Amino acid sequence: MDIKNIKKEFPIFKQKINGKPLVYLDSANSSQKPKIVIDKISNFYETEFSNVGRSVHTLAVKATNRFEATRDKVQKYLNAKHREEIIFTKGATEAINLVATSYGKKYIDKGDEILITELEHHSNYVPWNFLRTEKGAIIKFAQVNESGDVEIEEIKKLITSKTKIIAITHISNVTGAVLPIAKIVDLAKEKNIPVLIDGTQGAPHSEINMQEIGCDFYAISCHKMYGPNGLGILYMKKKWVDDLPPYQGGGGMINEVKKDDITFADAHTKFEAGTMQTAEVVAFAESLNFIEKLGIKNIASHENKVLQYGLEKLKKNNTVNIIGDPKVRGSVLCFTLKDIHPHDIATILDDDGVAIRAGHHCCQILHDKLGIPATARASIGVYNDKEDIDKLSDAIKKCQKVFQN
Amino acid sequence: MDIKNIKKEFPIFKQKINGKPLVYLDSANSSQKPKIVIDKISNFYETEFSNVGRSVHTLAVKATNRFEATRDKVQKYLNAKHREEIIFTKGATEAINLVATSYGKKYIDKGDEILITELEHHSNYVPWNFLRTEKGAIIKFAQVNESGDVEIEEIKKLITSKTKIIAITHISNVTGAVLPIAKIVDLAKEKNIPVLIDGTQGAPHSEINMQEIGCDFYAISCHKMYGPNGLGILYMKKKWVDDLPPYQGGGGMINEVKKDDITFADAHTKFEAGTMQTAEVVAFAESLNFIEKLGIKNIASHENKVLQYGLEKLKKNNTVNIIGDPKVRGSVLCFTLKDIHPHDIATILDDDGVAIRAGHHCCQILHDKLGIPATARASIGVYNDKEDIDKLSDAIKKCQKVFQN
Amino acid sequence: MELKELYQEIILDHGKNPRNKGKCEGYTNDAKAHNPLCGDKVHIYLKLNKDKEIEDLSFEGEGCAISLASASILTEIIKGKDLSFLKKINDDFLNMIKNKTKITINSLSDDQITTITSLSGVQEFPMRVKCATMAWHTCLSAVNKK
Amino acid sequence: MELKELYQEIILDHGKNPRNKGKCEGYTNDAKAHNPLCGDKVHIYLKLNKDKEIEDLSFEGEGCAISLASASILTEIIKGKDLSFLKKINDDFLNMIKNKTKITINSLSDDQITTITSLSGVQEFPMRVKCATMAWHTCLSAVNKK
Ligand SMILES: Cc1ncc(COP(=O)(O)O)c(C=O)c1O
Ligand SMILES: Cc1ncc(COP(=O)(O)O)c(C=O)c1O
Repeated sequence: MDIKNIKKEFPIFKQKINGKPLVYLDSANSSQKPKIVIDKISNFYETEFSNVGRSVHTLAVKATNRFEATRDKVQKYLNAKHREEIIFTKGATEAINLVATSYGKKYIDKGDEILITELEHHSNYVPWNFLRTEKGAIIKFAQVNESGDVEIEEIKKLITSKTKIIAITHISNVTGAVLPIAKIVDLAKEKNIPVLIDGTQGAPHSEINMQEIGCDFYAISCHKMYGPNGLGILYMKKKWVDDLPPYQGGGGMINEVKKDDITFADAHTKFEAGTMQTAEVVAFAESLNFIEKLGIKNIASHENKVLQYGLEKLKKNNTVNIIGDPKVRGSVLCFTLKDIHPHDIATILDDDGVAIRAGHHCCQILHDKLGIPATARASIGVYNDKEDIDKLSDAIKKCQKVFQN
Repeated sequence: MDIKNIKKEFPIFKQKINGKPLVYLDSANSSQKPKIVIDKISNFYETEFSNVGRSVHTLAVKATNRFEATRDKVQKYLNAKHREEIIFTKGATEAINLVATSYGKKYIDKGDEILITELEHHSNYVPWNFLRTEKGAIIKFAQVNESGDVEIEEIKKLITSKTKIIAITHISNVTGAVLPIAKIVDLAKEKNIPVLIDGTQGAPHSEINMQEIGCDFYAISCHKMYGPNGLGILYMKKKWVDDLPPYQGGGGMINEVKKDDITFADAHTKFEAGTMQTAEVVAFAESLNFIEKLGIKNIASHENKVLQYGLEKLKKNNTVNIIGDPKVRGSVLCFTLKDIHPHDIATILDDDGVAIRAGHHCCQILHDKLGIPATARASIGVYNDKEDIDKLSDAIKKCQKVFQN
Repeated sequence: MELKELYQEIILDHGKNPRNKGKCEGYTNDAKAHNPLCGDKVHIYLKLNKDKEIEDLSFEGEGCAISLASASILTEIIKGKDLSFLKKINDDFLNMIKNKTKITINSLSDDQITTITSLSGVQEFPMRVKCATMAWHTCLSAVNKK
Repeated sequence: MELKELYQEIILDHGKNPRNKGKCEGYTNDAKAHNPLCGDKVHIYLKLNKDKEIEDLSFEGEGCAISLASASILTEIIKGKDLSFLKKINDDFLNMIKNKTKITINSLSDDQITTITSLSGVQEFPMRVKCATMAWHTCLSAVNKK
């Protein structure tokens, strides 16, 4: 497997969009899936499917082993200390809701402060908002600066003795800013404040090592990592796994159930209620295989080349306004065009097979700050190349032509 | 398509288990998937995949249309009045947690009563338990009688002016009892008490019509309905959709997000936070197609024939003790054998390719009542036939032989 | 899907130079809406007189060419008309977008019909339908509010 | 997977007629455990003397043949032995189940080794491993509790 020919591994690129080859620049929204991942799902359903962890028959044993093997694989991939630190969820959104609910129940009261940033996706703000409306907690926003970064000093300034948790994104899905998360964790540790990282945009594009980052919680969307939909991962430090109350109640997460009392299971099991996404978890092992075969560093450097080429190219077009100029930029490129609304851009680009996203990208706070209701976003995945950028650039020109009429 | 040859539609039956053909009698745990459902998942990922509801490019439009078309299909299948009444969840467990949390927040306080039954799966008890420990609500258990039924009189007796919700299973996953849910709903309506039905075991095996049942909430596990894993459905009456607060917070479920306030989306959207299980939802339309082609009534009558044959056959073996003798029995047959523990039964049956489940089936309260820690369960799906029952019966005899040594 | 059908000259013109923009004086009814998925906003102001005629109207809004053009065209067409006309044209318009039917109201000039019909290209772009219809829905809410 | 390996005569015998069942008199340490997935339960009672010897022991439990046999065999083997022996045999046993190694302790008779080894068939039945090991883990917890 070679990044140069990697489009071949993704069946979707056989599609024509409006008669043109697909230029998929919407990976920050969700990535396409390589054939091995898709095949694993069908293969699993066709030959090994059964519910996991409950029955003792052969299919159940196979399914359970594969399911738990993915947990081991994720543990290694993230360099987590314990397999119990890996919790499977519906997505990053559920992962963050889980922490907000379970940690919030036990540790957040009236007047306590939750520190987030203006860059946060709604998924890392709305769950905390529930603690504000229900418990009277306070949400503080670290400000984003001109270049689209959040400086560590800004975080430092806002920490008080009431700060009960810091919840920040690893990489902004709008400005592309890569936050200094390891440093923020160090700072928080001094004050004994746990840190949740929304790693949704970080995990697919950079090496992530829980021992180096040192955070307490790290949320991942598998569907943005070349994995199946409907699956996420919450890394939770063992001390919290042991300490926090369960989230959802149901089968599999209990220890003993009596009419007057219920005790809960240990480890990750406590947080995994009901039938899990067996096939998705099993197939996600193949997504990690795919990433490992290419090497996440190679993926990152390839994506960065494409991204830098894109920045240069678009900067040459002086009606293009690029959003943010962060110190380190992840695989995201948001822009606006003079006098053309992002929705119109997206529709016209699509006519040339170029798939981007337009809107506020679930970041209304940030868009309010930027003073624009919407932006157009091209986001890069391993399958993108400079040719894709050329097509993007041409389609943008066409866009301007349509509107000059 | 013909029920007689229906095993052919399920690729899993090409497998040999310990060299023998698979006799899958664990459908109450999770059903196997027909080829059209499996193929739809891969086909969708290969040709149409994109995140739904967010982007405006061609793939996103296709995916969104297919996703929402499934909602329409489910609405029709359940005979729900409005498409907004169909909420996609991770499973029945999440569906019930959603109701317990959202309804509980607004309507359940200290001393209020939640009425469930001794038949309930942990998924329909543990979520309510949170309201007990956190808010001081009271959980009352309607008793199961000798035959494994819960009588409507028993429910009636327990209703008080403090009863805030009735949450009951449609069909017991242990005794197989089909509860008189429509009558219970009528009774509850007189007192203005909303009713949640755990339809996990009901939906795959019987015609379900929301107008006839008249309940406020109905929870479904798609993976037990020949559908993909990781997907469930919550039917919620429109009045509650409009009235109840959201459950999880995140992208897609908001109306407007400001630093000091958040307002939420209308309809089902309010309850669907974050990226949904696109491929699974899309493929579930094929599960419904599959069911509709055969006809749910034909499925039910076929399953019932197999079930009755099984009951007769096992009753002839006088060391077999069949659990429950309900008035109407769903597709579940729990049993114990004299002096042989259910786990040993399951392991020995598996040696002959017969897959059953052993344990408490997430019903500890019921097993406490029965005075046995575990039972063996054979559960029937559309693909089972009398031959499967014969093999089950033979394998049980082998079991007894092993233990007579 | 024909891009040209969607971005017709009339639409681009209305998008760039929307008519009746702002907050009209002495409005009696108003309503606003926004599309949470994309951030588009519209706020409709109506000045109704005793005879239930739309004496004046205007809109404020942010959004794509389609949504601005749609609001602009709406205000142009219904200015001076009465509420029963508004309801009819609204039905007609939504029907056109949804079911590809033609505009049936006789009291419109050919020019006006061409103008409204320019928005029908949106049929082929399902994700953009809301852009075209939001102003129309909102106008009805404004009327019904009182 | 050979069923006969799992359900050897020794196991069936211990399963049907478990040794040392009940609550032994004057126990000094105890611990219980249960497997939430299947409902199996075990409660181990130990009577330790001053010299850290297991003067007496017993167990109560509900479960499959494997789990009862495992508890029964455990109590038979360690009765009268001291804690250092218990730890060694425990390690040996868990190692055998997990890594298919042999029992290495010399102080056991051939008969005793055959008896313990009868449980090794469980290796091939991963869902049953917990049945075989629960009593052993619980016995260690009982010791460590004091
Ligand atoms: C930064 C960020 N956080 C959180 C999310 C939510 O992830 P999901 O929708 O998979 O739950 C997203 C993606 O939509 C994101 O980009
Ligand atoms: C009666 C009953 N209720 C609830 C559930 C939980 O469903 P799920 O695990 O799909 O969330 C099950 C299945 O395990 C069940 O049988």
